[in-house]
Amino acid sequence: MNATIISYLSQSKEFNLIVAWFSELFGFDATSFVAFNLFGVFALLLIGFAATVGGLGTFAERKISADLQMRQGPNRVGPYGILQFLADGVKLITKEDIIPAQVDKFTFYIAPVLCLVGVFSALSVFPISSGFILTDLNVGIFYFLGMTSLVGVGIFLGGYSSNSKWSMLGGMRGASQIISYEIPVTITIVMMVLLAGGMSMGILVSSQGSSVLDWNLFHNPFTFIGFFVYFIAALAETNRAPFDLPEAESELVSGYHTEFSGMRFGFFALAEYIEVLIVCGIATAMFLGGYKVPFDLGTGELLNQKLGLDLMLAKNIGQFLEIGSFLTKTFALYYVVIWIRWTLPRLRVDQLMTLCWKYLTPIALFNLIGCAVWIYVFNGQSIVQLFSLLFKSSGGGH
Amino acid sequence: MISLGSYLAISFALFILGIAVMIARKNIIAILLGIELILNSAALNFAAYTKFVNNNLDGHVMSLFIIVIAAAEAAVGLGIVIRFFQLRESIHIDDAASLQN
Amino acid sequence: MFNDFLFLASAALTLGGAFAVVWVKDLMHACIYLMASLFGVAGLYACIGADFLAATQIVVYAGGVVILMLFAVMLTGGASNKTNRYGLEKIHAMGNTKTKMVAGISAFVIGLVILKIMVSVLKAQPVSQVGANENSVEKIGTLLASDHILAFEISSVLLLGALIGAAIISRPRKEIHD
Amino acid sequence: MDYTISNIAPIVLLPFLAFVINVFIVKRFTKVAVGLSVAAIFGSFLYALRIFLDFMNVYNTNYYVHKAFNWFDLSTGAHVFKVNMGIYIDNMSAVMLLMVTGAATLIHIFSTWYMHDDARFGRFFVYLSLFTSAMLGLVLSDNLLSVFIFWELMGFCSYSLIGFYYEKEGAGNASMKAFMTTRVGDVFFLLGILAIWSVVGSVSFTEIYNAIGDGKFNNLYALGIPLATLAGFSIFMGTVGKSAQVPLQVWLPDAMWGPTPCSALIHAATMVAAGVYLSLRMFPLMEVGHLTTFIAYTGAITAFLAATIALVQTDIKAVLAFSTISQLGYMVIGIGVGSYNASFMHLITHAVFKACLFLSAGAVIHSIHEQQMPKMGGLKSKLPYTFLAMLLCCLAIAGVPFFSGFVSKDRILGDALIMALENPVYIPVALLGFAGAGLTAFYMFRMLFLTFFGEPRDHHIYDHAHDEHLGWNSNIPLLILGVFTLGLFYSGSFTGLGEVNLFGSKYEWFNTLIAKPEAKNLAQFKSYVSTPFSTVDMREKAQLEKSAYDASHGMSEEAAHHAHLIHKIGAALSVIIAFSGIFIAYLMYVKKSLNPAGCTEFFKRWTEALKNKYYFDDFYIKKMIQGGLLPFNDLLSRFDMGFYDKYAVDGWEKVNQYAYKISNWFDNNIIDSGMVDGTGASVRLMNVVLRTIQSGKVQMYFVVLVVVLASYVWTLNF
Repeated sequence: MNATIISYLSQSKEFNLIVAWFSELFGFDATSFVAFNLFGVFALLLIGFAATVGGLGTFAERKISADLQMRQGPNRVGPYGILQFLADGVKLITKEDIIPAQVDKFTFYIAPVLCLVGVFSALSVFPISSGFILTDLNVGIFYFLGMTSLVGVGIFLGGYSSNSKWSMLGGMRGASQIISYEIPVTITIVMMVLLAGGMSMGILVSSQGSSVLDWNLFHNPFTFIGFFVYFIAALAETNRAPFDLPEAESELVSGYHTEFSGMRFGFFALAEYIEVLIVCGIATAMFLGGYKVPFDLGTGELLNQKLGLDLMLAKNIGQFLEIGSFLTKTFALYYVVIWIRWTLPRLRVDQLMTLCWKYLTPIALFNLIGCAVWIYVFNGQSIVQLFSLLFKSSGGGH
Repeated sequence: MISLGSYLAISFALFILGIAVMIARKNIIAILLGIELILNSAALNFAAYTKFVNNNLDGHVMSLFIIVIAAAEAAVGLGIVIRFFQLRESIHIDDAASLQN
Repeated sequence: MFNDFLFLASAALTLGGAFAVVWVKDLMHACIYLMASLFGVAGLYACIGADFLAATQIVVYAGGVVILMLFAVMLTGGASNKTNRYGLEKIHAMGNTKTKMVAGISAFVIGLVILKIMVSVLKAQPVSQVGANENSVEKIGTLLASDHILAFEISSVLLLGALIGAAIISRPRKEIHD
Repeated sequence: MDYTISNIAPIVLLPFLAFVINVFIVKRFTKVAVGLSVAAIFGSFLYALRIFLDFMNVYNTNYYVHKAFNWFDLSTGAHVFKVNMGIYIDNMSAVMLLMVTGAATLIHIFSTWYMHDDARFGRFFVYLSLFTSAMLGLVLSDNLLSVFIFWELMGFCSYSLIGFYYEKEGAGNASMKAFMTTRVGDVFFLLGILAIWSVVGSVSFTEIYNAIGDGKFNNLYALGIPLATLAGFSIFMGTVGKSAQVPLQVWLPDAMWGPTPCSALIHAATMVAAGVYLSLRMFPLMEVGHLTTFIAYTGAITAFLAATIALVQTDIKAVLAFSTISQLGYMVIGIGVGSYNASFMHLITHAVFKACLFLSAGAVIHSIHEQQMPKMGGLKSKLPYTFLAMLLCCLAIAGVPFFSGFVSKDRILGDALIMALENPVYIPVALLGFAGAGLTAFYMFRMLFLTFFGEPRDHHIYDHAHDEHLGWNSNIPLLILGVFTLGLFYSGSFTGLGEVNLFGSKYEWFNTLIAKPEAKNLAQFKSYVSTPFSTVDMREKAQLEKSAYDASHGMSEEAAHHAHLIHKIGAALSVIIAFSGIFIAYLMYVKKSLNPAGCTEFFKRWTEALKNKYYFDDFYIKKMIQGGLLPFNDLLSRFDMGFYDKYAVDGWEKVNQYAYKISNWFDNNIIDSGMVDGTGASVRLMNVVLRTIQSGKVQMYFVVLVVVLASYVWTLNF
């Protein structure tokens, strides 16, 4: 029903070979069996990739902050200290897993897992390329919203369970902040869904062209504003600075994960970094043209015709090009996130709520209406197209 | 395995459990939990009938409205709970038995 | 096969969560189990191709209702005095044996009634052919905007009312002394 | 032109809308409110102009618009008692509409200058808008009942505008006096309406005309007098009250307490003219009721008395007030002697120049903050434009040729002369009329000279009077009105039918347009059918059928010639009289060769009488109120205390005491001990049952619900 990575792979003959082999091994049609396993394999692959990126995120954060503050940053472990995150991971895993006496055990166990489950399940609609997307649900963006809201529950429970005032405050702050900032995000996403005409990631991406001017970012003024609204609100949803009130280390000791140690803390941290990755990816997919590459190289027809490559090979090359373009934009945004964190001071709680309810939400609503009006008036043409039409018509029009 | 009967059975179980929660608990929030269960069972029934009996999507729309109503009910109900707690320092439902403050 | 796995998992999650909601003593845990049960319901939706419903279920419940419940629990937790204002012993907040028995009996009675209805309905109702799962988002959108437009508008008004009402009701006031 | 309700109704509705809006916004947004009023009245002026031009363009006596709907209907079998509400526009209404809206527009504009530093600037305009809409509604209305409604509305507006400066005691009293005095007339008016209704069964003009034409009023008697006479008299009493005829003229001089613009609009131009308008409308009734002589006498006496009183007034507005009364008297004379359209023409011309006079007086007062003429003088250099306007108007009112006053008044006097020659009964009317004309010329110019000529008599005031500059809302309206005091606008022909002919005779558009509905040719109104409001009646330009009243007033040629001869004589006479009056005034107050004091010495007693306005007020207060009403009050009060209180009240008290004893016993023994306690006991009994159910515990209810539902559903079989 939905386009998945399996539906992409099933075009290749290797897949059919494997299916045939398993079928004659089992004696029944093993298509769904193979599909199921392949799906699991790729899910694990994506999760591993995301985890690695998250880990590298910590490293990148430290390096970039060092740059911004004229420091060296980690530079001992491996070349340029790039293995630092592995060292951290090992440290976190091998540390003793302390469970304080007063905590509510059940909740204490479940909270970090909820966070991680939320972000990992959101990964399944992560449009890395036209082929390599675990499943292109036709409610993809909606599903993404629902899943990321799990993180809020996780943080909240983490704050509640660890039975300490700091954690409690952090958890409540986190939950309220996430609930509040979901509203501008959702409205902006609704605007983009309106523009693209569908909720699935594929439609959202394919509604924009490969060249920079065809991005939704430059579709009309409202989307241009909407991008920043989405970006700020999403930043707040991931509890990143300057919105990191839940773990405000100078007010609450370490916020909701004060009491967590070892890999449980690692889960929280990992979840945060991966969520930043996902948010940046979604922003890329919605506003910055996603995985589009020029000349539709992604489909591979061009390579197939001009260079006479095998179609599947051409497609694969196209996929890799798409992955490249997507990850480039995503990581650019990732850099911006880290840059913001190390540049801006933290907001106060009241300033946080003011920003959300008095500025972002009204602006987002205004955008939604404005974009709807734009689509109705110029029947969906972007401002660039309008200008080109204008020039054409002014240029004699032959 | 995926059949109308199984869905009806599940929603039946949900409904009964919801009723049990509503009657057994004395905590207003717990009673709200029960109400949520009951609403979900109803929505599930709608969806199931849409799928298995008549293939138009009205049942989905109905479930959608049920979800909307559930959300509204949760918001207002919890608001009332908090107000009540401000009044009485308690959310025990038997404290809500008197008509005047 | 994959669908069946999903269905089994969701059903187990739903019923287990619901049972746990009835069973556990701790309200917080009950909320978490309720969330599990609701996720299961979302899975059940997904099994019968109600993808939009599933997503909505997740967004509304996981994102909204459950967190609201947790908030309420947290804001109203703590001071739960054992005796009411007439000095009488109150029943325990999560119920005692008597209430559980009453609940069980009435649930049983309701169950019998519903079974009576359901059996006859199932007998009367020949189950028609089951179509394949297809995308429902566009159709639901069309239905909402065409056939059910009135209900749609009314529900929007209802949500607005709920928003304002909740804000008004739970606003803390000064003149509370008791 | 096609007439729909949507291009007639705005004439009334625009000012009324302005009123309704202003009532709410006047406190906060005074400027906006004022602008709204002015814009509204100007808009209705445009609509009225449209209608007027259409009527002039069609130029036909039988041209009319009548839209009506049935308001309520009390008919029983043969007896028709119904009331139609509607709009009725004929030539007279069209001209009247133009006059009212035009004058009102200019007066509104003037008031923005005159009242702008007043504390209740905005409220004044609220009243003005209401008043204007009421007046326009009166002009448009097609039946006596709605006329009466608007009439009373105007009465209220006049009341509240006279009492505009209610902090002054005199203003309050004056407003009450005006209201009460006009009440007398209004009661009669209502009686007249009822009389007509009882006969005709309807109150709309055309049906009344038809009824009179059919002779329904013949040999109907009430209290031994013909019903037509009774009805006509009552209606005319309404006129007497509204347009200040003897003996009800006492309120108009006191009405001068109001702000000058409202005096100009209400007590000179429109409202007081409404009385005359009513009489003109009901002219056939007067005729059938043989009231013309009475009317003529009333008018003549009023005209003369007011003119004489005006001789000795020193307050500039008082002079104008009395001249208003006397000019109204002339109109009434016109009705009486049957010069219908001359009277209406005088209504119009008088409205214009009297409004202008009042506005000029207002300009003078506003610039020197003084109303007493002896304190003025020599203001010609200070207020040149006001002087110009006032001069024009004085010439007009004095009846100098080429001015409107001459054209109209001369024709009234001429007709009076004709009647006098035919019938000696009318000789006093003519004499009084001519004498009044002379007096008018005299006192108007006396006022002019005292105000503007000679040496300033009070240098303090003179020096503080600031020089006047041409301002769009200060003296442009005066000059516009002053221009319209020229005669040719009224006596000339606008329609190409005939040439401008200044000595009011042949093809005058007034003369042709305004047809006298004499009792003997009311048949034309049979063709006047009313169309419902929703319809659009297309009215094409009809051929001018020569109305019976235009060239020779429905007489034979030689009679007409005779009439014209006498007209010319009357014209010459009035010119001579007017100029002599002006000349005497000149001698007295400019050359100072005649001493006014000498005259006052000569007519000592009379001057006293004049100074006290012929003791009318004293008579009313002393004789009627103190002599008549108060003793009656005493009688009533004595009856009340002596008989009613002693026997009825005290007797009733006795009865009550016995009743009280009985009911007390009943209360104690049966009600209290029996029913009340019994109820309590039964309620206590019920409690025991209900308490167990009504526990207020939700879950308890829920369980009950479950049980009931279960038992119910179980009994059903699916």
